[in-house]
Amino acid sequence: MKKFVNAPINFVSEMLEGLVLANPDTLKYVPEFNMIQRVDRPANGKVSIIQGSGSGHEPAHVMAVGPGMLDASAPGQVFAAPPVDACYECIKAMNSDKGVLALVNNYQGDRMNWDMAIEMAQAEGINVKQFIIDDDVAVQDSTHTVGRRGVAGNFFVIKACGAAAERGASLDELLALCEKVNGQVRTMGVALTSCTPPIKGKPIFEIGDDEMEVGVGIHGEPGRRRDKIKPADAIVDEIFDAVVRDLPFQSGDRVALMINGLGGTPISELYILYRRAAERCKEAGFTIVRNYVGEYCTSIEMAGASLTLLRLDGELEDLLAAPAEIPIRVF
Amino acid sequence: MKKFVNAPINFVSEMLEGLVLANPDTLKYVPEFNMIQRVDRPANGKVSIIQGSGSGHEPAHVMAVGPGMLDASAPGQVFAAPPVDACYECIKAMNSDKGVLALVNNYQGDRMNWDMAIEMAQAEGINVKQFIIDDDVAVQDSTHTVGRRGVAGNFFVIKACGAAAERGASLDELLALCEKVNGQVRTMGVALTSCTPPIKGKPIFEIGDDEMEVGVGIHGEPGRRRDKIKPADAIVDEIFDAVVRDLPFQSGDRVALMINGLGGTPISELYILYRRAAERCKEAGFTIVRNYVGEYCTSIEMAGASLTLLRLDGELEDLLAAPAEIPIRVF
Amino acid sequence: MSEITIGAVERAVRATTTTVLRNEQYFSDLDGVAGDGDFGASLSAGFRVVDKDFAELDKSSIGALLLKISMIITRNVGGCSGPIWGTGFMRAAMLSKEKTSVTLAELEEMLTAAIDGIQQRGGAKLGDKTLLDALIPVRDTVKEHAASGTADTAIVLSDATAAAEEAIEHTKDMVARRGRQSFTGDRSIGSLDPGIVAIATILQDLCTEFGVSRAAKAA
Amino acid sequence: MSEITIGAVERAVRATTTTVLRNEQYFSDLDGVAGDGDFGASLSAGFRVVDKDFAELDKSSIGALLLKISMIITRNVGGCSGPIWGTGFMRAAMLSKEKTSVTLAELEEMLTAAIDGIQQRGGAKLGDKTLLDALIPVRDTVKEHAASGTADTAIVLSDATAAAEEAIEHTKDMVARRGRQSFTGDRSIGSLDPGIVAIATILQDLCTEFGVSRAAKAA
Ligand SMILES: Nc1ncnc2c1ncn2[C@@H]1O[C@H](COP(=O)(O)OP(=O)(O)O)[C@@H](O)[C@H]1O
Ligand SMILES: Nc1ncnc2c1ncn2[C@@H]1O[C@H](COP(=O)(O)OP(=O)(O)O)[C@@H](O)[C@H]1O
Ligand SMILES: [Mg+2]
Ligand SMILES: [Mg+2]
Ligand SMILES: [Mg+2]
Ligand SMILES: [Mg+2]
Repeated sequence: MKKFVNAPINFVSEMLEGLVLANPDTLKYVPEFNMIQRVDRPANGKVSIIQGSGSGHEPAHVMAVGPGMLDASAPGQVFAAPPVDACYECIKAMNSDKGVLALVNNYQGDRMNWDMAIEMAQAEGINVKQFIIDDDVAVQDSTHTVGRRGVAGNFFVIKACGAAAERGASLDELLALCEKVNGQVRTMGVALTSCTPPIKGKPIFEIGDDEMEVGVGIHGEPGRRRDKIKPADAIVDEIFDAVVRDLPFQSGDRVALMINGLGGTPISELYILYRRAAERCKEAGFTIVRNYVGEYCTSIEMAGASLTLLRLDGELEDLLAAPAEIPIRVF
Repeated sequence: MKKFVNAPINFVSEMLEGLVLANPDTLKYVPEFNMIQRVDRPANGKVSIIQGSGSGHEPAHVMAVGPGMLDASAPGQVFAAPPVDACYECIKAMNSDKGVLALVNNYQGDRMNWDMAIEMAQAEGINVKQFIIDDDVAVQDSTHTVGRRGVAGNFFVIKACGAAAERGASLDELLALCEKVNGQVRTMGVALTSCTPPIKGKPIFEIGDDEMEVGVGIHGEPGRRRDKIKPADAIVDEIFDAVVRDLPFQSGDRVALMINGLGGTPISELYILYRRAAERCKEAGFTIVRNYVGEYCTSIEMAGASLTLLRLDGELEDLLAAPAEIPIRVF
Repeated sequence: MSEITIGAVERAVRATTTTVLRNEQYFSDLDGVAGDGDFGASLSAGFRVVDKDFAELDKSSIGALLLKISMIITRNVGGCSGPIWGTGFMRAAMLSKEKTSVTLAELEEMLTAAIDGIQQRGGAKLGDKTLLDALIPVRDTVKEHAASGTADTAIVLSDATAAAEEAIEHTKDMVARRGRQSFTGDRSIGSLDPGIVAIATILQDLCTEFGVSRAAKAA
Repeated sequence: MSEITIGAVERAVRATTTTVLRNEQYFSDLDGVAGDGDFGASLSAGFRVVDKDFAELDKSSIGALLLKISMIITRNVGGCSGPIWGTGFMRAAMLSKEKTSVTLAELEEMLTAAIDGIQQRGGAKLGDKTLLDALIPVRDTVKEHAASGTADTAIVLSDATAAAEEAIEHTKDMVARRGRQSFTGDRSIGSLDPGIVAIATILQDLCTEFGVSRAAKAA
């Protein structure tokens, strides 16, 4: 296992310790519940926005705690939803007079744990609601699964809600906003390599030297099909088409375009993908109002990338442009 | 080769096309010389700061073009210094009344190309000077090489000069500042995997499943030794000690601490490394004034990391805190 | 004796704890075939605490003990297993609150309550290739023996174990429809469901713990 | 004939271009052993332009042609090879500015100027395991023949080629001290220097181009 790790069981807690050591003035770590929170939250007069999913997707979701983004996050072990109690304690800790919004990614484990935690918190009179994010178009036949997965589109839901919450939106207004963003955002990813959760110690799946997995999930779930690796432009073309067709996006749309690295792909390659995606947007008659190239939602060290399109309107453009901060310092 | 790439020969130019497509308002691409420049530079009254090294180290150096950072960059092919003419044209394009400063990393190829380009430009009366960055402590016996390599410490030279140049420092003042930063910054890296330049199509070196290369160079140059992979804390201890001893750093020092990912290592692991490095700083009596955890100077998709310490004083703390922007958007 | 005493429940909990911890790697490996390889680690995160805290747990009634187990699991186990196992123990606890022993019929009700809770929680049905495909036949076996008035709980345990074992083979070629496995779709065909294997393994070890001969079945 | 004409230089440049382009992968592979595997690609980036633009290049004198080659290389070749080869061609060009033919003695001066330029540029000495370890013996061979008044340039070319070939084996077990290879320190021992191999390969192909028999040497 080619990882910087001490005891694999401590992977998540040590990462979180590192995160707060790097952000001592702004973040607090509550080890009992693996919770990271802003030191200045909860604040009355503002809905608290929280999220807790499996770890291994960093910077999602625990490194998205900051002004204009999440107020707290309760990450689980790598690829495992956080336990009910962690979710519940996170809700309780972030309780504010305007309520708490839990942004939940659509996975069986996340949903069950958050369902239980929210029931428990509501039974105590806490005003908490949840919203389920499911932007992955790769899952076509969802009659036999819990439906589409929540992947990189998650970022836009957090960003829009984070900005609106700072401006004083109510819990119900935020739920409507979630509905709108999630309804207009679509993602599909491609993996070139597998990934290795530290405790498992072995790759999640096997893949040939010349193969790619088209439509991969962020936990290494199989996608639509296995294929030979194609040139970058051909890969973009396929996932771009799948994403566009799904909504469908239409000529004249104003969009945000994200090329998200899955962890092991260098940023140079992401710009090669962006180049083609931007060309395709132009041909399709979309105006790229904002673009995002980098890592937003990863699968540990998987080599791969996903493409996300979000249809914009005045409200969303305004919210995406609002200032926000995350605990990863560039400067 | 597990890469998103079209024709490997176009890897760099397509990356640069993607970069300007993502930054149409702020960056300009000059394909004849593979140059990326700020649209609003050169500006009289400000020394222009430029850098051109091999590609494959992104975001260094071409994605460091922006306010408070570089004014232009002339990247070469992956791991190959840019041709003389590219360096020369970059100098010429960025000529300003206060002069041009070329920040050169200490590699034979970079030095020779920049030497020739600077001679050519000076012969035409352009006021251009160069500074050689060499912060890699892994290279111990440099009598038979061109000396130490320039690696992630490069970021601090750019950041400090970028800030000082915006404030109107003269070319000579900037050279003195370079001297100071380079004199007080030390780096050492560790590789867990090799890396594959797109044109080569094969890994630069072979490494066993359970091995690491301690002191690796950013082009996959061998380091001090090959060893079995150790726990994260033990790895930090070794490179921390090597870095500290080299200057040497001393109890009471105020420092900037950087954990730099080499391209294939997820940010979760970088925070695990940061955790231990911060502990070690505390034990050693260093005050961490600023910290940096992420990718600053990579080796394409190499799994690995480097640790950089910079000794600070009032002037440097002030310069590092100055605002700056790079073309990689988070929000 | 067709009553199950609090003492027997204590022994069963301890044996289950041992089974889970001893099979941590095996269960994770099974999950790694079509899932994400964390089932053993997740379950063990809970039962490791059960093991450590066992002496201090409230053993005043069967329900009190099971409630504690449920709480430890909800606190420490993430993924699908936390809510599934936590809900199961919780529902069984509700029906045995003040009891220091339960009849076979009461045991069947506890199992049914657990199954219903798990179904409400995760929406899985019989045939979705989850641990319900082991739990439901086990419950049905207990129900039959309760109805026919079987006096020897050893026979019940032995038959229940056989029912769980059959579920392993029976579901092997099904498509998983819940949890991480469900995303692998047809690729889950041919793999064993780790939850089902865990139920069967626990029951097998309970047979050993209680000295229940399984020779007849094995023949 | 102990004069080298502009026509011969043109043929030599074309043959060199062919050699470089044909061996692109091989030269890169050699560089991959102890260096960074881009030598073939780098050199080809220059000679591909020489190839494309050859018809239009100024061939009014040997110096004019070599200057153009130098400029194409400095424009298109990065890494160490751009300055090294660019400087070499440039210095040789300076000594043959207006000439349409050069004597052996003049050729030796051109080679010496190129070698000096390369040494100034990159600081390498004989024995540092760079292409200088081929170029210097080649120049020495030319010098000897110029001094002894050898009339047949075929013999000179044949001997020069042999000198370059010897350099390959001679330097094999040395430690590289310049360029990327130098960072591998002792690990460069046993590997061939790609720059030396390139010089030898070019000379071998020039022998073929000019119909120079090398049978005597090979025996
Ligand atoms: N909805 C569900 N209902 C019942 N059991 C389930 C459900 N989803 C998953 N399981 C069981 O849980 C097991 C996987 O547990 P675990 O690996 O902890 O969860 P995850 O899928 O979150 O990684 C499966 O083998 C299956 O038996
Ligand atoms: N300082 C130097 N002087 C002369 N030749 C050199 C020098 N450094 C490198 N070389 C030659 O250049 C070759 C490598 O070229 P190339 O791969 O293009 O450069 P880089 O080392 O920048 O990747 C070496 O094999 C060697 O023969
Ligand atoms: Mg899981
Ligand atoms: Mg090179
Ligand atoms: Mg699992
Ligand atoms: Mg090379």
